[in-house]
Amino acid sequence: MLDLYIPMLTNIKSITSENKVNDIKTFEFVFQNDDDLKNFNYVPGQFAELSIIGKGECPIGIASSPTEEGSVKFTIKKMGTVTSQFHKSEVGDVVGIRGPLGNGWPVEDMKGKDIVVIGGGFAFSTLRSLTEYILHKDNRDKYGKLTVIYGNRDSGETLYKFDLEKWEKRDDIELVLTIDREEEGWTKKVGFVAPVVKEVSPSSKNAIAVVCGPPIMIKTTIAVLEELEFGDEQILNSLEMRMKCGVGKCGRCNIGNKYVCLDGPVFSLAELKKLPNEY
Amino acid sequence: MQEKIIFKKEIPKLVKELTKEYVFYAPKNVKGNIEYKRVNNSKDIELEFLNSKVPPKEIVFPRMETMFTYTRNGKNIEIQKPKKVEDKNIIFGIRPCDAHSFVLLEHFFNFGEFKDDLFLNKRKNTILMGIGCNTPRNTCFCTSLEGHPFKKDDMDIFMVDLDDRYVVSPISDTGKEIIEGLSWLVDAKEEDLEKAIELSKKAESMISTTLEIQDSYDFLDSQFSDPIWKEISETCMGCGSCSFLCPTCTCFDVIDEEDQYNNRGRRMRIWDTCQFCLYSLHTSGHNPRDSSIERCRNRILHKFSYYPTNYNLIGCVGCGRCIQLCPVNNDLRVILKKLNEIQKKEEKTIVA
Amino acid sequence: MNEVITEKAQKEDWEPKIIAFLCNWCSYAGADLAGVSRIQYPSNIRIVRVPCSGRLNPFFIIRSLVDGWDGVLVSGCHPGDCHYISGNLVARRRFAILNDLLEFFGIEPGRVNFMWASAAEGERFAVLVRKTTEIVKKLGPNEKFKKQW
Amino acid sequence: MVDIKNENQKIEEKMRNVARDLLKEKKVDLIIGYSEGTLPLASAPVFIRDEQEVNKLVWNNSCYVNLAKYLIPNIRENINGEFVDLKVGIISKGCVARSIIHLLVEHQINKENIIIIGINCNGILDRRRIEKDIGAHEITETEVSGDYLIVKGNKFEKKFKFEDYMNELCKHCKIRAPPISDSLKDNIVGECQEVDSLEDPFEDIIDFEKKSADEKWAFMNEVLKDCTRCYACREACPLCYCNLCFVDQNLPTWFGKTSEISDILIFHMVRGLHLAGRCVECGACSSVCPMGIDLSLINRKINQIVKDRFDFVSGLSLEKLSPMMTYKMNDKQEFMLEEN
Repeated sequence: MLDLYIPMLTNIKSITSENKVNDIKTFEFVFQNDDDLKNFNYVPGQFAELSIIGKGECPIGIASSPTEEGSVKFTIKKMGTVTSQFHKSEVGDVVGIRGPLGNGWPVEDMKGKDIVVIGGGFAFSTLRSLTEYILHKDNRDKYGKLTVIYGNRDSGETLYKFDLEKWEKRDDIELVLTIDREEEGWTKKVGFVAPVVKEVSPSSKNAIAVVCGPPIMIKTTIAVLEELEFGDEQILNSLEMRMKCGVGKCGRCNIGNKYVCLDGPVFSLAELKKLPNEY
Repeated sequence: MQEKIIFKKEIPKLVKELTKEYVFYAPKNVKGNIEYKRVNNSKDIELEFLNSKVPPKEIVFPRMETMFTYTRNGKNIEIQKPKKVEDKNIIFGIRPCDAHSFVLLEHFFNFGEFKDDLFLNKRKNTILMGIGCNTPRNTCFCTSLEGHPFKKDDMDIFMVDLDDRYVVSPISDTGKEIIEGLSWLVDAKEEDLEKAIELSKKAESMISTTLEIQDSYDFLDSQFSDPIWKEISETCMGCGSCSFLCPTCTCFDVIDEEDQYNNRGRRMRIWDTCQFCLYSLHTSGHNPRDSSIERCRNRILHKFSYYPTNYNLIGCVGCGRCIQLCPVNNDLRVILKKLNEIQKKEEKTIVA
Repeated sequence: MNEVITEKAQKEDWEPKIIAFLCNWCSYAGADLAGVSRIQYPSNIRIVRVPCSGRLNPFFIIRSLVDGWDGVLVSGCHPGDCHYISGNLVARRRFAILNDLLEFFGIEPGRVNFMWASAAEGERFAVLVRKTTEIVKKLGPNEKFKKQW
Repeated sequence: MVDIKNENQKIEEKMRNVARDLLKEKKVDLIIGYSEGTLPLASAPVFIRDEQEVNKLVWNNSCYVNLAKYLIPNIRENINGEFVDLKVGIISKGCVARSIIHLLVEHQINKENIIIIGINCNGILDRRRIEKDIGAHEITETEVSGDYLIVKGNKFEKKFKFEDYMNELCKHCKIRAPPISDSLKDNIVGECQEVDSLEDPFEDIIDFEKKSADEKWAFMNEVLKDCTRCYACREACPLCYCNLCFVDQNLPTWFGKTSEISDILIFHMVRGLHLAGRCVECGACSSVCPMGIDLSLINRKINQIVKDRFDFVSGLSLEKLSPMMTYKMNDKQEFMLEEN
């Protein structure tokens, strides 16, 4: 594979601003080459190396679901060199993609189980992918009950408002939205994610909890889930790490002997407990 | 195949013949440092040397390497893949430890689903024509790591220095082919071979450092938060000398360079090291390996614990470069001895 | 690529490209005055307006050379006239060291030029730009930092 | 003839006594010094917390690391759950003390926490040059005899004159013990010296500057082209304490990180630029370079510029500001373009 480090070229099809502060945008890419699109077979939870050619590369989780054909979506927060450049780019600009990389959510193993999706803030992108995937008409009956708990600082920070509205209308998903502080016009839950999870108290029987969010949220939520008798194997987590190559060669994303880009980014709590605490 | 003899005075002839087909790399004295450089004239070759300062990994994994170039035309971008390198290389005079490092590198870059062809192509086209170490250094400890100053398995052609001549033994098939091509070589006599064996034994006895590393990696893993790491890393300054010049270190950084005046650019990889704080710094400001304690630990564990677990190989060849080059004399042998002591203590308590 | 440029240099009509960092309060106004008063000066300079010559990080100058500019011109208020009181005085020390160091590394003297020009000195500005252009033209293209592409 | 072996022994003994007393009297929690290296011509910095261990301290002519590097960030330790700044005694030759003084000028370290244990340095050997001169042999033993260094190895023995094989910067050094001043009196124990003014003719630099621009460029290319960009020079320099070095900055990316010669030259040029008025000529950067690149020329040049233009020598007094922190109305400006 001489193309290991060569990005596939895409064009930006649309840019959606996701929050009030305007530092999170969702980009939709279409491949310039049809073969590339055919080869880009991914599962929710995988990531890709996006590059603004000439500026650099960064790993971003895929926000679209494989069931949404024709394009891929990424939600990018303005943080460093490359992501800032993304926020400067316009529709039609050329962007390189390498991927899909990483293991992704174990959608096959999750079949027949109840799914509890717990997300906080900006980390919801791959969870959106997962939810969308499960909700697709081909897949919905393969999974049990779907609960989505999504917390944010305030209503302005809530991502994917369009999708959330769509999901809310369906009866095969329990959608719980929460914000940290009370706000005028907000009719849904108020409070941090962990207490809300406790309130909703999803059953741990034949269920899998998927948790993504800021470290403190993960820590508190996992404590709650353990209270609800979720086993270590039943809690899934997606990690972030600094990456360059995305294919396990550049060396920097290792936690112990595991590379986040190859063996991750999705780890079960049981796996994480075996790894040294260096993430 | 029969061992051959090549006299030192015949080296120019050898170089002349091999440079016809191959790019000939040989140890060269560059301002007092021995480095493996491209050589066309046999006069440039430095045959009297202990080991090179820059490991020969530089030939197959250069300090900087273009991953692709591109040209920009308005908003459009066209990517040009790097040309497949067809040059055939010979590394003359490579030492057994460095030859073994090639095995490790190849294993690493070839591991798993993703194969790094930038490296593998170069490796495939590289022939190792090594020389046994008659006089290993004090800092050498290859015998503790399944190596030997006369280990020939990792090379294509192996030579033993007998003062005025070399005993040449072809090892791999390509090596045999090359030796067959050099029809003017004379067969080695029995006494030469005997002398070579004698030298090998002598060299082995000269290696003074013996470390017990073989089975300690499981143990190392469990010592993740031992205070020993603080002790080891206290004086480390966080420069990259040890890993930049390590024959088995493979980490790289990826950078983009744009020549905006000519509408072109390139993406390249350059050597990087886990000893830099920037290496694992997240954009958010969080750094999983924030201090020299974690960084030193990562280096040691990567070589002696993660490598064995992942690939069944120890990620060190015992060349001793990091020992010689560390500015604060943070001696790897001492570190390993300290770790060994802890292990022994632990075993004792378990037995007791 | 190199050949093309050397050829270009040999041609009589090669014109250097010079980047000029002008301070907002004096030199930029001086350049403006030169323009308004229709004083001719070579069109080789491309002006970058900076708030003060003290804003000039030496990186700007070195980076300009790396990027292939044939000459660099830095201009600020006369000592004592700085809008921010001491910006140009601090900058002067920096420039002094940079100037000496560049020379020490073998960058031809005259590649990087420093000058003072006030808002009222349109004539002086034009003269010094002319002078800079001449110096740089004599030096030829800046190729020392050229990379091997 | 100077008997260097004897000198070293005296220095060592004094140093140990002072260090022992300091630890015994609990004036310091930690002594940073040099210990015997595991290789010939090497020394290892060591942190000593117990007076029993004081005999680990050694002094020889390979103590090239500038220990002031370890003072930043402040050495802290978790004592009963609380992080406390440690009181540090630091074995200081002239240049280490000078870097400490300069770090104090730049408010990087806390004067109360530092005790300078002065020693009278007698020069550091340029180990990389000795290694290069010996070539394809391994040094197994070194011995000092008179003002010669005798290097022994497998079947060879070579004598090096001390003066000739000293670090380039040590050859010009005149401040061998910590410079004393009133404001620093309480912080120095052991050797120290009065430094009033410093005359340095900078003959080597003047010599070099006779070359033409292209010759200089070619020379610099030749000197620096082996650089692997491991940044050991930066990490060993006590005054390179930036959290994010300019080469690592990426918003914007200033300079390339490749090992192309122009990028290498720029790195060393800007490193020099950043040391203007700060470099104390300790030579640590050259000594730690794995490739044996001699950076002393650049450092000397910087110091010459600063001395000529601003009449300043760094690291001598706490009161005088470094030239890049201040300005004068009548600074020389002969390099400025003028109309005539």
